[in-house]
Amino acid sequence: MELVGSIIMLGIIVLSIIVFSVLTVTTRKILRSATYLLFTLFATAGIYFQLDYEFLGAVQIAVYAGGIVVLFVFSILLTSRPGDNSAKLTSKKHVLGLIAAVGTLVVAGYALFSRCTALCTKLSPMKDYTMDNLGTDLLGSGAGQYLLPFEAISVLLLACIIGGIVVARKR
Amino acid sequence: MLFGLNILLYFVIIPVLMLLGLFLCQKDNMKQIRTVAVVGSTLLVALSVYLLVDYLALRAAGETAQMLYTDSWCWFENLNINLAVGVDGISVAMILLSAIIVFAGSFASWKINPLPKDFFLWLILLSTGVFGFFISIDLFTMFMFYEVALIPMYLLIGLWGTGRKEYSAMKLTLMLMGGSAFLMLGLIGIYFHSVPEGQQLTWNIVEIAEKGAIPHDWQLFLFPMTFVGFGVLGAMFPFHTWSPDGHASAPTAVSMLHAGVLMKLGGYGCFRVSMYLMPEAANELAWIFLILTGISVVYGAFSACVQTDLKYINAYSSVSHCGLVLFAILMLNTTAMTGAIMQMLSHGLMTALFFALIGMIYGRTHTRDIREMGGLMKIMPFLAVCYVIAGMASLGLPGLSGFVAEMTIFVGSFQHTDMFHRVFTIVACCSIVITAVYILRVVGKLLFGPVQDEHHLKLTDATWWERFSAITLIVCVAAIGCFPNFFSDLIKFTFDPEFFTVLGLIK
Amino acid sequence: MELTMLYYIIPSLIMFCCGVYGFITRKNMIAILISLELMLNAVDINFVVFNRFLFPGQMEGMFFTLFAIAIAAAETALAIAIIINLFRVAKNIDVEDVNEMKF
Amino acid sequence: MDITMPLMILAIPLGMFLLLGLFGNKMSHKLAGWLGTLGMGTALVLAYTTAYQYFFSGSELFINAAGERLQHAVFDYTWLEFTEKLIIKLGFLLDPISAMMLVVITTISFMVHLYSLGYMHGEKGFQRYYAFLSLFSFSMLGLVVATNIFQMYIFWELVGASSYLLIGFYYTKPSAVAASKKAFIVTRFADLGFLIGILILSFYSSTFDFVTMTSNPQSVFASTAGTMFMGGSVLTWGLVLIFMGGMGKSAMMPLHIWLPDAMEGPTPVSALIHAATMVVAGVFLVARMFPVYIVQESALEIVTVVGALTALYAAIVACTQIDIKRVLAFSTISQIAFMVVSLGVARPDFHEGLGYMASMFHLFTHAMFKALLFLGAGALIHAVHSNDYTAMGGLRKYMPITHISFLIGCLAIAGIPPFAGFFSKDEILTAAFNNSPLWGIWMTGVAGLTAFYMFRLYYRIFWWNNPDYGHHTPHDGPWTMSLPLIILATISCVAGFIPFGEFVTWNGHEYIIHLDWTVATTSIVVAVCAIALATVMYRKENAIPTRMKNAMKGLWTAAYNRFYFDELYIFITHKIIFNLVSRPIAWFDRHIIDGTMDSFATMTNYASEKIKGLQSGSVQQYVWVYLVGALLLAGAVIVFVI
Repeated sequence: MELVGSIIMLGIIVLSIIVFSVLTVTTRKILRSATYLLFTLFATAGIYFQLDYEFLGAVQIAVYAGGIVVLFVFSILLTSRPGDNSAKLTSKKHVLGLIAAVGTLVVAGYALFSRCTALCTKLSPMKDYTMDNLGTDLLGSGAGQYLLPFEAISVLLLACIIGGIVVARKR
Repeated sequence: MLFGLNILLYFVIIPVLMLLGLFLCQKDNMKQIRTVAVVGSTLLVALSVYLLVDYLALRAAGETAQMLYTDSWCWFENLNINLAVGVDGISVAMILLSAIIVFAGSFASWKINPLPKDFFLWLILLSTGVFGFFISIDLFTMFMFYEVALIPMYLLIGLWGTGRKEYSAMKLTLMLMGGSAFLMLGLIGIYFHSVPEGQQLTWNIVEIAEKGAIPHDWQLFLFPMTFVGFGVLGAMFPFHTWSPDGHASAPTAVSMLHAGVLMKLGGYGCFRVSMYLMPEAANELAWIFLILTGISVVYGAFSACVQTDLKYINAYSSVSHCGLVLFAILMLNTTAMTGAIMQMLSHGLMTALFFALIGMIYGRTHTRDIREMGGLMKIMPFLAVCYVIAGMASLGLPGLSGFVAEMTIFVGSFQHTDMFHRVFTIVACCSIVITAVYILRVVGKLLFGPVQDEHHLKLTDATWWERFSAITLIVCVAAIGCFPNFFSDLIKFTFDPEFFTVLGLIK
Repeated sequence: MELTMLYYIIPSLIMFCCGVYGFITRKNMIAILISLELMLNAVDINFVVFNRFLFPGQMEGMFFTLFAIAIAAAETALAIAIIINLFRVAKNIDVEDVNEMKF
Repeated sequence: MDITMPLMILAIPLGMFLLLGLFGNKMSHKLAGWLGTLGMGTALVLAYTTAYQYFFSGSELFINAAGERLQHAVFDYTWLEFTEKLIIKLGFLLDPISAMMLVVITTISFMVHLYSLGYMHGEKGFQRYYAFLSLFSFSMLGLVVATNIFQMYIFWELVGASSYLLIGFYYTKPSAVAASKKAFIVTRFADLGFLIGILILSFYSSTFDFVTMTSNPQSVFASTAGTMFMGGSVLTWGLVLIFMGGMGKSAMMPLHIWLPDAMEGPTPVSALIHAATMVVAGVFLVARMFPVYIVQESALEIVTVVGALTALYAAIVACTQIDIKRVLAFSTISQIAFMVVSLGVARPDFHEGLGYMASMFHLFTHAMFKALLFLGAGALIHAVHSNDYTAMGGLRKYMPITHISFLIGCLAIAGIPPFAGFFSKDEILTAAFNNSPLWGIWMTGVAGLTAFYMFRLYYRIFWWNNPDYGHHTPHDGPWTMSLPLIILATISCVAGFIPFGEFVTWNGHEYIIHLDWTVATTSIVVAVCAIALATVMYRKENAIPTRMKNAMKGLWTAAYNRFYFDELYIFITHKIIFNLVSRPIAWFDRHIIDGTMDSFATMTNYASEKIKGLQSGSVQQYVWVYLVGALLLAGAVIVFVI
C-alpha cells in the first residue's frame, strides 16, 4: 500500500516537525536548540522528498543541515561556556511571545479554514522533471528560467563571504 | 534707480556686503569690526533718508501708483516665486526706523564681549532679514526674509544674553516659530486662492489685492491664520509671553532691534497681509481680535506696574503699546490705521531708547532690579535725563512721539460708528493712566530719591558712543512728536480706500 | 484518507508560530537566529507545497525556495560573523544587554 | 494783526527752556537766572502790549460795531490732521479771557522769576529750575491761547509735566518725589476724563475748534440729542468728563489730594503753578466751553455742587493745618472752588451771565493776592527755615515788608473792601444768591471761614508769641524777593477797581459792575466777625484754641487729617489697584498664560520622552509590534473584506 506508506511517512514527518519546532524554541540549552533545529530541517527535507522535489531536499540537507547548523554549532561553542543555561524567561516576555505566536496561529488558521478553498487539493502527478531540465532552467535566460537570480545569488554569496571575513576578522 | 540698480535692492545688498566685510575682519579686532558696522549702518541711514526724500519727490510729482520702485525677478519658476520689491509710505517709514535703530544699536554694542565679530555677523544678518521683509511685496520672499530675521535671535540671545538666556532664547524662538507655522499655512492658502480659476497663481501682494479673488470662506480661515501668525510677533495677548523673558535676557542691541524693529514686523505683516488681502474677513472677524488686543493694552500696562526688573517693565509696556498698534489696525479706518503706523514708529524708537538706556545702566550697576537702585540722577545725570525723556515719551507727553501716535489712534478709533468699538476705545484710553503709574514708579525709584547702594556713587556717566546712540534716538522721538503731520501724511496715502479695500467696507 | 494540502500546511504554520515565539522570547542572539531559520523554513515549505499542489506543471515555487535557502545561508553566515564579532567586543550576546547604539 | 508779537510770547519762554535746559549747566547761576528773568520780562511786555491792543485798540478784529468783543485767531497752524474735519492746530486765540490770562500769567511768572533769584540763590540745579519755569510759562501761555480743545489738551499735558518736574525739583527728597508722582498721576487720571470728553464732543460735533463749538453750540451739538448713555445725555457726559479734567488740574474734590502735597516743591513754584496759574486751568477750561455748558444745564449743576462741596471742605481743613503752605494750598482749593461755583451758577439770563464774569474776575484777583501770600510765605520760610507756623510768631517786628504785604493779602482774600478780593467775591456771592439762596448762604459761610483761617494764620505768624530765634534773627529777603511782594501787594490793593465787566463777559457784551449792597454788607459783616473771632483767639498766646480743639475733637481730628482722603486713595491704589489688580494679573501672566505656553513645551518633551521608548533598538520589540500590527490588519481584512 503505497498510500498507507506515505500517510505513515507523512505522519512521522509532521509529528517530528511539530515536536522539534516546539522543542527548538523552548529548550533552555542553546546547543540542544541547534540540534532540534537540525531535526526540524531534516523533517522539512523529508517533506520535499515526499513531494518529489529530490533536488530541493538534497539542497536542504546539504546547505541547511550540513552548513548552517554546523555554523550554528560552531558559533555556539565559541560564544558560550558548556553548561550555560539561558536565563529564565520573564513572564512578560513569555506572554508577549505567546500572544504573537498564538495570534499568528489563530489568524492564519482561521483564514485557512474559513476562506481557503484550495486546502483539500489532492496531490496530482507531476510532470517529469529531470536534473537536466533543472540545470537548463537555472542557467537559461528565457521565460521561466533563472539566470539573473542565479547570478545575483552568486554575487550575494561572494559579498557575504567577503563581508563575513571583514566583520569577523580580528583587528 | 541708483547706480543702475533698483534703490531698494541696496537695502539688502549693503547688509550682505557688511556681512562679507565682517567675515574678512580679524576675530577680535574691535576697530575693524566697529568700522564695518558703523560705516554700513551709516550708509543704511543715509540711503533710507535718500529714499524718503526721493519718495516724497515722486509723490509730489504726481505719482499715484500704490507701490513705487516696483521690480520683480523670478527665482523659482515652478511656484512663480519672485523677488518682488516695492514700497509705499509705510514701508519707507519702516525702513527709516530700522536703519536708525540698527545705527543706534551698533553704537550701543560698542564694547560687546565676547566674540564681537560673530555678534555683529548675526546682528547684521538679522537686519538683512528686516530690510528684506520691508521691501518685499512677494509673500514668499517676504516670509523667507521674515524667517531670516527670526532665527539669528536664538543665537544672539542664547550666546550673548544674560540670566536665563538659554531658556528665553528657546522660548522666544519656539513661540515665534509656532507663529510662523500658522503664517506659512495662511500664506500658502492665500497663494492657492490668489487668482480666479484658471489663471497663473501668484504670490505678489499687489496683484492679489487687485484681483481680490480669495473666496469668502477661505478668507474666514486664512485671516485668523495670518493674523495670529504675525500677531505672535506683535505680542498679541495671549501669545506675548516670549516678550518679557526674551527681552530680559537679550543683550542691549538685540533688545533694541527686537522691540524696536522686529515686533513691528508683526504689526506691519498684520495689515499688509491680513487686512490688505482679506478685507471681508477682516471686517467680519475684527471684533475677536479687537477684544484680544484691547486686553493686551490694559493687561500689559497693569502687569508692568508690579514688575521689579527694568527690562520686564519695559517688555510689558511693549506688550501694551504694541497691543495698541494691532488694536488700531483693527479699527479699520484711515485715521486709526495711520495712528497704528505712527505708534509703530514711535514705539520702535522709544523702546529702543529704553532698552539702550537700561543696557547702559545695567552695564554699570550690574543689576536691573529697581529695588536695588536709586538716585541715579545724581550719579549719571545724562543717562537719567534720557531715561526721563524716554519715560515721558512713553506716557505720552506732547512734543514727543508717543502722544501723537496715541492720540491719532484714540481719535481715529473713536470715530468708529459702532458703540462697541467706541467703548473699547475708552477702555484702551485707560492705559494712559496706568502707563503714567508704572513709568513714574520706575523713574521715582530708579532715578530720584536717595542713592541706595554706596558702590554706585563711583559709577561714571555715559561714554561718547552711548551718548551718541541715545541722542540719535531722542532726536528722532522729538522729531515725530513735533512734526507729526509730515509722518502722518507720508503714511496716510496708503490707507486710501481705493487701495485699501477694507476701508471701503465700513459704512 | 487522502493526503491533502492541509497536512502540509499545518506543520508549516506551527513551525512558523514557534519561530515567532522563539524570536520574541529568546535573549541569546544565536537562539534568535535559530528561530529566524525556523520561520524561513516554514515559508519555504509553503512555497513548495503550494507549487506542488496548485501548479504542478510549473517550478517557480521550487526555484524560489532554492534561492531562499541560498540567501538564508548567506544571511546566517553574515549574522554569525557579526555575533561573534560582537561577542569579542562585549563578551555577551544577549540582545538586551547590547544597547550601546540605542537612540 | 501782526503775528510776530503773539508768536514771540510763546517762542521766548520755549527758547529759554531749550537754551537753559541744554546749555544751562555751562552757565553760571547768575547768568542763567537773569537770562530767564529777562526772557520772561520780554514776554511780559509783549503780553501786555497784546492785551492792550486787544482791549483798547478798537480794531474791528477785536470788537464789532455793536460793541461785542470778538474771538480772533491770530494764527492757526495745522499741526496734525486726523481727518478732514478733525485737525489739531496750534494757534493763538485772542479773546477777553485769553488776553486777561496772558496778563495774569506773565505778571505772576515774571514776579516768580524775579523772586526766585533771591529765594533759590545758591540752590543746586538753579539753571534747571529756571529752565523748568520757562517750560511751564510756555505751556501755560500755550494753554490759554489755545484755539482748539486739542491744543488745550496738549498744553494741558505739558503744564502737568512741568508741574511734575518742578514739584520734584528736590529729587533727592523722597517726599518730593512721591508728591510729584502723586500730582502727575492724579491729574493724569483726570486728564483721562478730559480726553474721553474731547473724544465724545468731537465725535458729535466733528470739530475741535473752540470758536466753531462755542459760537453756535445748539446746532453743532444737535446730533447728540436723544443719544442717552446710562441715564444722562451724551452731551452731559461729555461736558462732565471735560470738567473732570478741570477738576484734576483745579484740585476739586475728590481729585484735590495732590495739591497739598505739591507744596513739597520750592515755594515760588507753589506761588506760580499751584496758586495762580495752573490750578485755575480747570476754571479756564469751563469758562472756555461755557457756551456749550449752558446748553446743558445739568452739567452746570454738577459743576456747582462739586465746587460748593470743595469750597466748604477745603475751608474747614484749612482751619486745622499747621504747615503754612498747606493752609495756603487748602485756601487755594477753596478759592478756586469759589470760581467753579461762580461758573456753575452763572446763567445767561442774569446780568449778562454775571457768574462768568465774577469767576474770571476772582481768578484775576485771586492770582494776584494768592501769589502774594505764597511769596510772602516763601519769604517767611526762607527766614525761619521751617514750614510750620509753630516755629514762627511775632515776626511783624523782624520782617516789616513781608508783614504788611501778607496782611494786605489776607485782607484781600477775606473780602474786606477796598482790597481786590472783596469786589470779585461779592460778584460771586451775588451770582450765587441769584441762582439759589442755598448756594448764596453756603458760599457766604465759606467766605466767613476763609476770613477766619487766613487771620488765624496771620496772627499765628506775626503775633501770638515771641519765640527765641537764636542767632538767626529773621529778616526780610533781598530786594529781588521784596520787590515782587510790594508790586503784588499794590496790585491787590487796586485791582478791585478795575471795571472788569467791561472787558470780560461770557458773550462779549459790556457789563457795568454795580455792587449789590445787601450781599456786600452781609459778606463784609461775616468777614469782619470772623476776623474778630480770629483776633480774639490768636492775637496773643492763650489757651482758647486748645480748648476749642478739645471741644470738637472728632471734627478737628478728621479735618486735620483732611477727612482721610489720602488714606482712601492709598487704600484704593495700593490695596486695590496694586494688590488686587496688578499683582494678580502679573501672577496670572507668569503662571497661567506663560504656564500654558511652557506646558506646551513640557508636554512635547514628555511625549517625546514616551515615544522615545518605542524606538528602543530592541529588534524583538519591533518584531512583536510589527507582527501584532500585521495580524490586526490581516484579521481586519479577513473579517471585513474577504
